[in-house]
Amino acid sequence: MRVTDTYKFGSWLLVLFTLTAPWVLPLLVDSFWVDIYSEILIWSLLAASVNLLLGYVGLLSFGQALFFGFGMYGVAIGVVKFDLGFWSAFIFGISLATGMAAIAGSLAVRLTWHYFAIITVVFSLIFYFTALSWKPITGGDDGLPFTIPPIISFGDYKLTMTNANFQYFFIVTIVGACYWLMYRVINSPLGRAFVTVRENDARAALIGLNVYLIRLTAFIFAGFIAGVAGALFALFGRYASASYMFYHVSGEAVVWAIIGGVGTLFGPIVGTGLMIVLREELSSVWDHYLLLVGVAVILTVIFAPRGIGGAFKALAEKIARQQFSRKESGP
Amino acid sequence: MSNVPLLEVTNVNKRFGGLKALQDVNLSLETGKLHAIIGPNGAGKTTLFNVVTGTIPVTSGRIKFLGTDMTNDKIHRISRRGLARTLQIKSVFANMTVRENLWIAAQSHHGVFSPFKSWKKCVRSVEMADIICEQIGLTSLADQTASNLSHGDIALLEMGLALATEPKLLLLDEPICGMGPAETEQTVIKIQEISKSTAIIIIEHDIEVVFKIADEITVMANGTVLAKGTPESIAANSDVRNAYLGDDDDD
Amino acid sequence: MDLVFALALNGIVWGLIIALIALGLSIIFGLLDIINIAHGDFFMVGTVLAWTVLQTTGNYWLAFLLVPIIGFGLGLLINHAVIQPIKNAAALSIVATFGLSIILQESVRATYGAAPNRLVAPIQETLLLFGIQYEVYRIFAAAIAIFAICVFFGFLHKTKLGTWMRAVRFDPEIATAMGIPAHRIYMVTFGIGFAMAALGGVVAAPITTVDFQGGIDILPFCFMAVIIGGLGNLEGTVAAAVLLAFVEGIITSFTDPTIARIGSLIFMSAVLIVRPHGIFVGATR
Amino acid sequence: MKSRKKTEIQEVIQDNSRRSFLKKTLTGGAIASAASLGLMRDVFAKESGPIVIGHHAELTGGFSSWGYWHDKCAQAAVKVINEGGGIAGRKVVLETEDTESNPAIGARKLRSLIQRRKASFVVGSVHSGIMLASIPVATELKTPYFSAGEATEATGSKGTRYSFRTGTDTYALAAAGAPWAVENLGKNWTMIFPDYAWGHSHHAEHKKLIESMGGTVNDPIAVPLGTKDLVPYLSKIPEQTEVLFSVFFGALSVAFYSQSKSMRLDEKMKMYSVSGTIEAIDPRDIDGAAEGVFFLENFPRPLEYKDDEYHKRFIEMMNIDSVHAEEIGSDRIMAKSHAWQSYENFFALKAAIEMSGWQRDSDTPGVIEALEGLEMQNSLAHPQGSKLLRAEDHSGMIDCFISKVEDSKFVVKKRIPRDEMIAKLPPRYDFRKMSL
Repeated sequence: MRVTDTYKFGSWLLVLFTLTAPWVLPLLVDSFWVDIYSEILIWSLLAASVNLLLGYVGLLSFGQALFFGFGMYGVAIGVVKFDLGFWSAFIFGISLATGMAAIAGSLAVRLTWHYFAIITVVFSLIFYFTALSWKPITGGDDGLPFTIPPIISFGDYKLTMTNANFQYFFIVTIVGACYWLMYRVINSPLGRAFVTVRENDARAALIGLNVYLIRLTAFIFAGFIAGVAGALFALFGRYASASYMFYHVSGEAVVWAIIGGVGTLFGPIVGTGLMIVLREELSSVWDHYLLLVGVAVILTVIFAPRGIGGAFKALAEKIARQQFSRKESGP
Repeated sequence: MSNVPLLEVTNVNKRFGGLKALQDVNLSLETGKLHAIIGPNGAGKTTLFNVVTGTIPVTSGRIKFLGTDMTNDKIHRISRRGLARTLQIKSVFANMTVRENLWIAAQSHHGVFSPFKSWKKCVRSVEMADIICEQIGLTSLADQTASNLSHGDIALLEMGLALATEPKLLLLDEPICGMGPAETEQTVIKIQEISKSTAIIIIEHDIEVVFKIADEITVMANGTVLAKGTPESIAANSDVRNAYLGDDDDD
Repeated sequence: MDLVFALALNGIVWGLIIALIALGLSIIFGLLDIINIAHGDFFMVGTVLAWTVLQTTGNYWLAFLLVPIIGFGLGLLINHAVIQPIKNAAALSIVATFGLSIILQESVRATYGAAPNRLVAPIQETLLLFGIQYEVYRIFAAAIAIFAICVFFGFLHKTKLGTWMRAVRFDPEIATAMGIPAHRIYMVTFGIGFAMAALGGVVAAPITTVDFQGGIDILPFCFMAVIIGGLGNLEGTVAAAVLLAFVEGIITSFTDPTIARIGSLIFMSAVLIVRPHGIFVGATR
Repeated sequence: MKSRKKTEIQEVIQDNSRRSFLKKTLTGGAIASAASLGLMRDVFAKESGPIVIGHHAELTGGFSSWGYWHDKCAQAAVKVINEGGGIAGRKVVLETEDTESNPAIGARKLRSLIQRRKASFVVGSVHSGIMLASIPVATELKTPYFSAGEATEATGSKGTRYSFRTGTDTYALAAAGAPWAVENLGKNWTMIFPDYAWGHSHHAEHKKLIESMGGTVNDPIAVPLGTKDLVPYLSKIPEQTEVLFSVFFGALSVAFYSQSKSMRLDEKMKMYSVSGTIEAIDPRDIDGAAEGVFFLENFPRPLEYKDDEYHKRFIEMMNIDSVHAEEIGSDRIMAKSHAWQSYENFFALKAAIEMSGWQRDSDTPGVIEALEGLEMQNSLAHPQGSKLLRAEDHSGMIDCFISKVEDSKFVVKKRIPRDEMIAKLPPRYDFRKMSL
């Protein structure tokens, strides 16, 4: 099996699982896991937005929760204050997040590395404080619950996210579209330009790449993905709150991305899934399970800095190399 | 057209705090030649490259490339005008294959970064990458990751990166520094080949090589241009001999 | 008008305490190139240790001596277990210290508990200052902070170890080539960083209370000081901490404090973008 | 069933449910008849396994010092219920999930309780954000959700037919305390609170009331989040202030009391607050910082101010002393003004389930109808006192107490009976209009 085949196999397995989850999961474990899986898919988009920046252009953002929060508030405020319909609220949320990413990005990507990480935290803190104290609009720390408008309504017939299976496939479709989009972008000339900037920004400029513009594009794209995650999560939870904008949420997304493996497309799903399931299971066993989460994070950074995805990639490459050499030495 | 100098540096000064790295540098280079810049360490050769390619801004003065003023232009703009360079400390995109390295350099000059098309379908750049690969003699290593290459091959790849941008002028900063004799010879031949189609300015410490390949030599010392001329006239120039070459002669 | 003086003075006092904590953050960044998300929790551990010392010995003064020593030890331990192994991937330091922060908070919650406690200041008197009753302890706290900061700078400039630290900060490779044991310097630096945050905890505990989440809110403020002072610029950090608290103290008396807080965050972003090396240029770098 | 030895506890509870049943049938109406029919059905129905009730608590994170007690209360309630023969003869299984004091995780854990742990009813969070994030989820999963957070929205603009609260919200707290405080403490008020929702809604509700009573309310002082040093804010308090009303939480609350104390503010003005600011905190531990402060409470800490058998038994169950509400063998202070809800709500559910004859989840609408307007008598099931779960807005109407900290002990100065509360608190919403 070649590396790419191993990849393809893994990806197909993931896709197959995702498409059958609403029927398979209740059979195997419990229907609750369908919702958990939806949630994992949504959060994985936030981790994926971290991954886009860290894994592909080499910028560590500790403020992606800002765009998640904007996507979320866009939907909630759209529904509660402007009486928007489902799609308009959804699009409003995503546009708000993307717009914010464009503004924040145009300033933030002038900086790199530590400075970049810090300024993204600062940006998210600014809006976190704003959201907390701006109670009439955001509901402050109590948040903003809302009733979800129907997606399509023909007279009496209404299709809403209150239908569990429909909700699941809606989330899968949107998340799937995002991953497809990321896949396309990563394998496009633009995606190559991202990697080039990550590898060596000084050299990239010398061969004629506009490093600033490439970083900005990546930042806006990542903001868009985080915004979709936020908008979806608002629809999923029927709720928006400033607490989702705190830098701890960004930090968790970074942890998920790193544990899953940065620079791999599906790493974020693996990392997010693992950490959420781990928490879910541990929390009912031990009161102080957060200690284990902390230890797991540190151990990953020390022993597997490329994460599970990276380890998998290395393993696949090793197997491929062994088979290759065996083929060569064969008769 | 032929009257317009390739590169025209007028009264360029560069100061780092109190340190004067370049002082009133004036330089006019014609097309179609292999120029070399020599001079002792700290003469300002690399700084000159840096200001010309936009890596650092000048303190004062003007730089024209093919008649267009590009003083303090953005690095990538200068590169797109057709000015490519290699760095003294070799630098390529380590975690990409040789082919990908060359591809991105070619693509950056074809300008389009479609976010949806597969990069492998950008035929023009793919072909360009293959051509350059052939030209620098790395075809057999095309699918190797750059970080796995030998020092000499990395230097060649870096030159390839510069060439893939189809430059009108190529600046080489000590291209054979740190190479063994065999690699040096091979690289020098490559440089001579390239110089047939592209104008080159080379910074080099190896005087022997310089005198062998250069059409024209500029000597720098203490941030200024000391002399400029054919290898013969430079060899005969007494100022240069005193300031720089003199030591060599004493050996 | 009196109020403005009082708030300005209080700003300086509070700024000095923050400066002490932020200085620890700054040296860890300057030398080890590590963004220490857990620094607030180092402070929090300091407050908890102070409380513990007071509970077991009944002597608050002992805490001023013991806690920094324990903090130094903890710093060495953490450096050995967490920081050294990721030295080659300093990029991931933010993530590792994030994990460290979770561990510290949860260990304190598991041992000390979740309810906040008050530490009574060893000095109870107040004095009338510009129209408000001002705690004498705060002035004492500021004095301790000044003393600790002076001791630190004295150490940095007058001792061999301090000189080595400066050398390593300036250029680790040359320093190593000159025979300075860089590895040991890193260890000591991290220990000192923790000790300073812990001492900050002892000093501030009677003002801020003791709580396992007490570090969360102090962290952004320390970062502000470190950034506005210039990342890794120690003198700048101290100056920025005092200046920030001073200005915020005054602004608070005129305008909505949350807007003031947001304003200082925006100011900090501007500093990062325009002057990434801080507003005090050329001090030490 | 008959052969089982009846304990004293059992008698109390059965006595109580019988009494409320009687009251229901006597008050008449569709609900009552449905309930009695349900009861008949229950008599003839067979047991079908245990009833799962979920508890959605803050076991970790910022609210964990409260969450500990909510957990303990829920366990005690289930123990008592099961020892008394369960609910409608069925055993109760308690499933607990930790919200981590975080709305994102809280909402997920609520799904976990309902979908994974199969909880038919959930007794929920004291964290307002989690509560508000949970209500839409509970409503959609058609599961009654009792919350204990103080945000008015839960039984107001964001409430639904599925959300209930037996305790007080900011609206009720203002109505209970402000009139007495304006009369007895002073007419010139300044409010200081952290710049977030809890503080703002207390400010809004109190301001209305105080001004309507002819009091003056100075500009509020909103302290930005994450503030450690309160001196700049404390020094802004106007000189003429007679009553300083504060709403801080946890560590910041302790910081507030100590810093205002050290600035001698308590010598110039009366300090007034709500129980949430001193919940789970011992005035002795903060060395007199809370001395002289008036608190509006839901449940007095010392036994002596509600000295009855039920309160005494409750204190025994909680294993706390009868003066400071401190856990015996640890230094934990019971979050008494809020945690009782996690105990009593189980009994409210028991009564409603038994009244409606609930068998399976499809019968839940009957439980909701039974809960609406449920009368609960002072008993071991309801040690906090008699209360009414008002039909319109699903809010508990309870006795409140104003206590003053004297000698590090809570001394009740005034009891506001629930009937007075009902009179002062006209319902602002009617959830019964929503379909089930």
